Amino acid sequence: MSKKVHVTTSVNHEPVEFLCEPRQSLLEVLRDTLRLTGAKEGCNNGNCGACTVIFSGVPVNSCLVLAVEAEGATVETVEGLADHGHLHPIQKCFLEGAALQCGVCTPGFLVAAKALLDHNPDPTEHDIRFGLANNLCRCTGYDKIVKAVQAAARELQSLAK
Amino acid sequence: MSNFDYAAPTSLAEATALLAGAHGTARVLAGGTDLIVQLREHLRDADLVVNIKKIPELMELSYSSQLGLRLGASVPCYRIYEHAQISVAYPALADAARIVGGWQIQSRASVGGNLCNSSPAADTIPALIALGAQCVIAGPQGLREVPAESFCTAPGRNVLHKGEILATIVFAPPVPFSGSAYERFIPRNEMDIAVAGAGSWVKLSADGTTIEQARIGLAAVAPTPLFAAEASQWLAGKSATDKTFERAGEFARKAASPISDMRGTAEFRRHLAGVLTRRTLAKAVERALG
Amino acid sequence: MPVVFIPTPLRDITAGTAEVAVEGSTVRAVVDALEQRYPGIKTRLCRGDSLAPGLQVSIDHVMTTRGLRATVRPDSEVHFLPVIGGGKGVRCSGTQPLIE
Amino acid sequence: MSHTDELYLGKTSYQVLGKRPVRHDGADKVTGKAVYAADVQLPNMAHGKIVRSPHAHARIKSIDVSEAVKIPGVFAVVTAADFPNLESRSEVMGEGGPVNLAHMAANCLAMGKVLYKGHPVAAVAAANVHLAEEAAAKIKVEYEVLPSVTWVLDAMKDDAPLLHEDLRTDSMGKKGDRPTNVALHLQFEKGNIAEGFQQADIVVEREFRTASVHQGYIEPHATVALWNEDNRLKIWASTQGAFNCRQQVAQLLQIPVSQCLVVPCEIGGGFGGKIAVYLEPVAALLSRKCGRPVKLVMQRNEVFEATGPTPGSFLRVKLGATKHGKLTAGEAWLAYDCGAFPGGVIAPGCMCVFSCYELPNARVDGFDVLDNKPKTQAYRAPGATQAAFACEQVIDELAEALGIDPLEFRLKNAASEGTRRVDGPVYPRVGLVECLHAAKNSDHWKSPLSGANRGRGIAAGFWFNIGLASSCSGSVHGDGIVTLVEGSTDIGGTRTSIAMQLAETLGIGAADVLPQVGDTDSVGFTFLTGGSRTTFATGLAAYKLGLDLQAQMQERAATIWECEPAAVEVKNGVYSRNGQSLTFKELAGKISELGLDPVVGRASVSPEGSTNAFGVHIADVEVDPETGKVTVLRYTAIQDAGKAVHPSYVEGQMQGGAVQGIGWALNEEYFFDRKDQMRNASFLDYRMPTCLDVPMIETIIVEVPNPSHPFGVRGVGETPIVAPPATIANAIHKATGVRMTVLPISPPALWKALSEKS
Repeated sequence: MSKKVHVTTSVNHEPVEFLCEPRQSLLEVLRDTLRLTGAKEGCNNGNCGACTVIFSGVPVNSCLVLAVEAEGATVETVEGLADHGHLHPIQKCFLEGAALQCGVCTPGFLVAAKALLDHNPDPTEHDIRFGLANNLCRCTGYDKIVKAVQAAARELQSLAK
Repeated sequence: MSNFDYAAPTSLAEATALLAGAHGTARVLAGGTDLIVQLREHLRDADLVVNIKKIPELMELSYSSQLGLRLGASVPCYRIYEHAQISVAYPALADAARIVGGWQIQSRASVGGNLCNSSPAADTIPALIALGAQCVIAGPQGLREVPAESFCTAPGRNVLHKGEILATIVFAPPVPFSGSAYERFIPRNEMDIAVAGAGSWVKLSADGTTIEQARIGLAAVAPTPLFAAEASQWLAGKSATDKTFERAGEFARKAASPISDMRGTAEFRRHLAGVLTRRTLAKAVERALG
Repeated sequence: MPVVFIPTPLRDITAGTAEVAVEGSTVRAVVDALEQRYPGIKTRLCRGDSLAPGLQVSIDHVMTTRGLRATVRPDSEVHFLPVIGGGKGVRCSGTQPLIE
Repeated sequence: MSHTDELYLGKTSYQVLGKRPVRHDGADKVTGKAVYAADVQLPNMAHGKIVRSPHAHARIKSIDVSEAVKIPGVFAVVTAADFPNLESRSEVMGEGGPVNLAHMAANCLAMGKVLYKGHPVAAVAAANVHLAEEAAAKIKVEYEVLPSVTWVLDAMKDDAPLLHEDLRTDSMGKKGDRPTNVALHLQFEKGNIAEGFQQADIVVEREFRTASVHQGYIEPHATVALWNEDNRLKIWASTQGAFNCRQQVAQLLQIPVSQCLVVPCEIGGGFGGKIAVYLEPVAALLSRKCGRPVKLVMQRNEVFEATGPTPGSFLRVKLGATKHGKLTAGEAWLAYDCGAFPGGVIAPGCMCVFSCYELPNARVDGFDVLDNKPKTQAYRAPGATQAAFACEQVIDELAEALGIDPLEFRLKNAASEGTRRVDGPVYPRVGLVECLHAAKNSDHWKSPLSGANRGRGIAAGFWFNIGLASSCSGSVHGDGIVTLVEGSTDIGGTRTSIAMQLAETLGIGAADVLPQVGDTDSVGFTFLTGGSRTTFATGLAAYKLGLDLQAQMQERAATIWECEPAAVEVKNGVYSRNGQSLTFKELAGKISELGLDPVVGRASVSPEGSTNAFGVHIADVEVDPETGKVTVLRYTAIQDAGKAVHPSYVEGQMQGGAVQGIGWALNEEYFFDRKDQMRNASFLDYRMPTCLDVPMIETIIVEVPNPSHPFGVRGVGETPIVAPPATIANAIHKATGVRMTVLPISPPALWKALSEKS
């Protein structure tokens, strides 16, 4: 067994160090080592998006990132979305719009939606559906998720003004 | 997943030395969106995984209308389609990069990785073939070049020898009156492997009526991504009309030797090769006409 | 008298008769009365002292969870139906085993 | 004419019901704090891995674990031999119908034979999941591979490979004379079909096939089990029913139910697929062996290959009608596979196939058929979707042949109060006619659809919905807040829909009730979340809890005002007696201030019967004739909810069910190769809809009060999946003239049909 590797990284804007085996995914270390269980394992091969985190500025499936690759990178998870007890507008809009049912895909959608709106503050419905197509939801039929992201976009824009 | 050693070299020389000197199986990690799944599912094994994203030239993305495009093997797909000039100069490449998995995949997956994974269904390879891209391979003996259509040798296999790394993919500068397009067919609208794919590049006469040159690449209709040579040659000198595109589609259909699997029947794939060739030719011409 | 609708597979016993009026103020009594008239039918409907597994009773168009204990009125209509999705016919409490 | 008490109060306005408060568990679920089973981590916890069969059908000759147990850090290995000996006994579990205990155990760990690819054979517990995987790979299993079968009609053939050599067909207690894979033959008859078809001016008969599909919940099965030294077994589970999970585990391990405590974690979707236990008993056995808590989490391919699915089916449906569009007779022949063990969902299939229509003469034959797939499980209105796919297309064809608008044709024949179903029972007040009228008046139905290769389809759907046992308790706190403990796993917002009914009863706000889902030690028996029962049945319990709390509040007020409780008037949460009055909050404050007996209430119910929910769906599609690809342009779901407690979550059920149904219609299927191995056991190749594949799903909630609930509530969750495949198929027919009778209507299939037509 190859020995563990020491990794220095940043998670939700705080410096973090951990030891991991090279074979461990970022998702595994986030959940089992750092106990950030917001990112969920839905498929473990990049097809459901439930483990989405923002990795050095871009959304990735954390199940398809080796934890050792986090060396020197920045990681943002759903746990970092709310700001000192205040829900992020996307989280607020998901709640008010009943955009979740079982809730297991929700963290991935929230993080992907944040990346989407950071990148494109005024998306069309198609932009949203295209941008969130790597995130599967089996409960909602997506309708209320898309509407919540539209509402969040409006709110974020009015806040920006 | 079986355990392995990990290295993240910062130079090509260091990387090729690591790969050449590795005991057991060494694997290159670019975006990891194929490799990590394959290791996890024991479809491939590794004693050493070499992350090549810390090597500057492999992350290079440089374009100029004189020199063309140099695409480092590890550059993630999203950087390609977000690059305004590249999307205009090599639209087929941008078309393909935009549909490799979803956004989370495109944040990691690279065109170089797509080539080296050497899947017959790879979305970017037909675009590379159509655009006449050259693959620059670095190894212990230095650099060598291979045209994109010759890179893959069988499903999951390619021309790379032990110790070699695909370093850069080079594209000639775009010529006037040229255009390109890539399209695939999938049952959903995202997150699928191509049932079939086609990439087309055309150069038109100055008056835009005649196809002077064309190149067509096909995906998922043969053991490797395919350069449809006959169709491409036949197109030279033909008028840029729907009839011509239809005919070229028939050549593409003939070139296809697909299999049946859970993603589609051989019959359906052969049919799609024709449809997609016709559609991408039409789009390429449209783009050539600006 | 309550009317029992004979399940189609049991009409071999009732010589094709589909509806039978029999005395009884509980499903148990109704089944016993049926058995009197059509010997052998009880073994098709019951296992030991309870409904056969996979069977449930509908009285006046309402599935009952009370099995043979369910009460039947003189004007009632009784159906024996297979247990279906939704867990109908589950005969259980939190503390006793499910099997009767 | 019905035994059900008429509970409906006939209220016309509500303070809380019909509003859209933020769900009580919302903050946890949007911040990543909600704890799902795979999130549970206990001190000294071991991680398990299941060894699974690579073959679809094989005899296990030997299992050698010696190499595995040698590995340092490997704590325990279990096989079927670790289960107590379970003689063949039957019981009914959740939505799956009757289940044989020995079969259930053999589904958790194979005994003697493996019956499908992915069938568990052994399990190992180790220091971490990677080590467990390495150890699992070292367990040597010797197989004698047997011929296998995965298509229901092939499995019914005389020369088909037999899964259970001793099995005989059961026809209501009468056993067949020879071994077979046909576990069950059901038959229902009403009127005289021969006469009925004679009265018909037109008869249409068609055959239909559907592939197995999976429930597709995003959270894989996961559990943590801790078998403590005091012999108490504690299980953290992802289950639709903590008590049903406890029953199954206790039965399989032959321990008293109360020796086992099940903690229902947040659950990442179920749809019927998280009722039967797979991992829990195995984790328990491992924990007992190694004296540590053991966590088992499935990978996605394990979920596909060894849980669910819903039956693959063959159906023949024949319907006759007069030239005036009145149905005269119907005949149906249904064969559903049940996978590796008997007890599928053929019964509801038979009972639903004609359930939307007034049909004077009908006969239905149904067969429950074993084949080499995982044991089928319930999936949202189990059995009804396949049945509707067949019946609703034949209805459409009749309407077209008679030149009658398909919606009008359905209206002419719609089931209503007094309609006798083919299985015998008669409907009470139901809402199909109202749903059809709502469809007729919808913007969607009234808007013209133009354009080539486009078509509009419509179909109806039905599901029974159930009641059964639910319990809850509540305490009134000094600040007027009421805490509610209820026993229903919350899969889609039911904490809130139940809390709202308590709030409505007490005349307080939804936010003044704090609901939580109790574990099996802290709340009374509550049947699982399934059968669209939770908001109806546990909501009914919450209503009765409200009456109990209110009576106690009244009594305390009487103490304060030194009068008889009867003299205290209660209206909209205000307690008053000649002139003096206290709000619920004020009274609660006084009770704690004065140190009166705390107000603690409880309720339990076990409503019988069905709440009968009907729905009607409309779809506009466009077909690419060159590729056979179908695009859903517009979609509307209409459903009778009785009373929509929280309209957003009612809409959510309708929208989610519709999109699951669209996936079932167009792309989802178990794809088996020649060796009966599933080739698409991943979210990549098992193609569930992404948000890019569907439009907004418009909803119209119809409210025809359910007589057996004080607020008129009906179950909602299951009906929405019934109509979509038929709706899409009918739309495709309108768009192309082609009748697609096989699910899924995938691009290659539709392209082939179109090219054969032209």
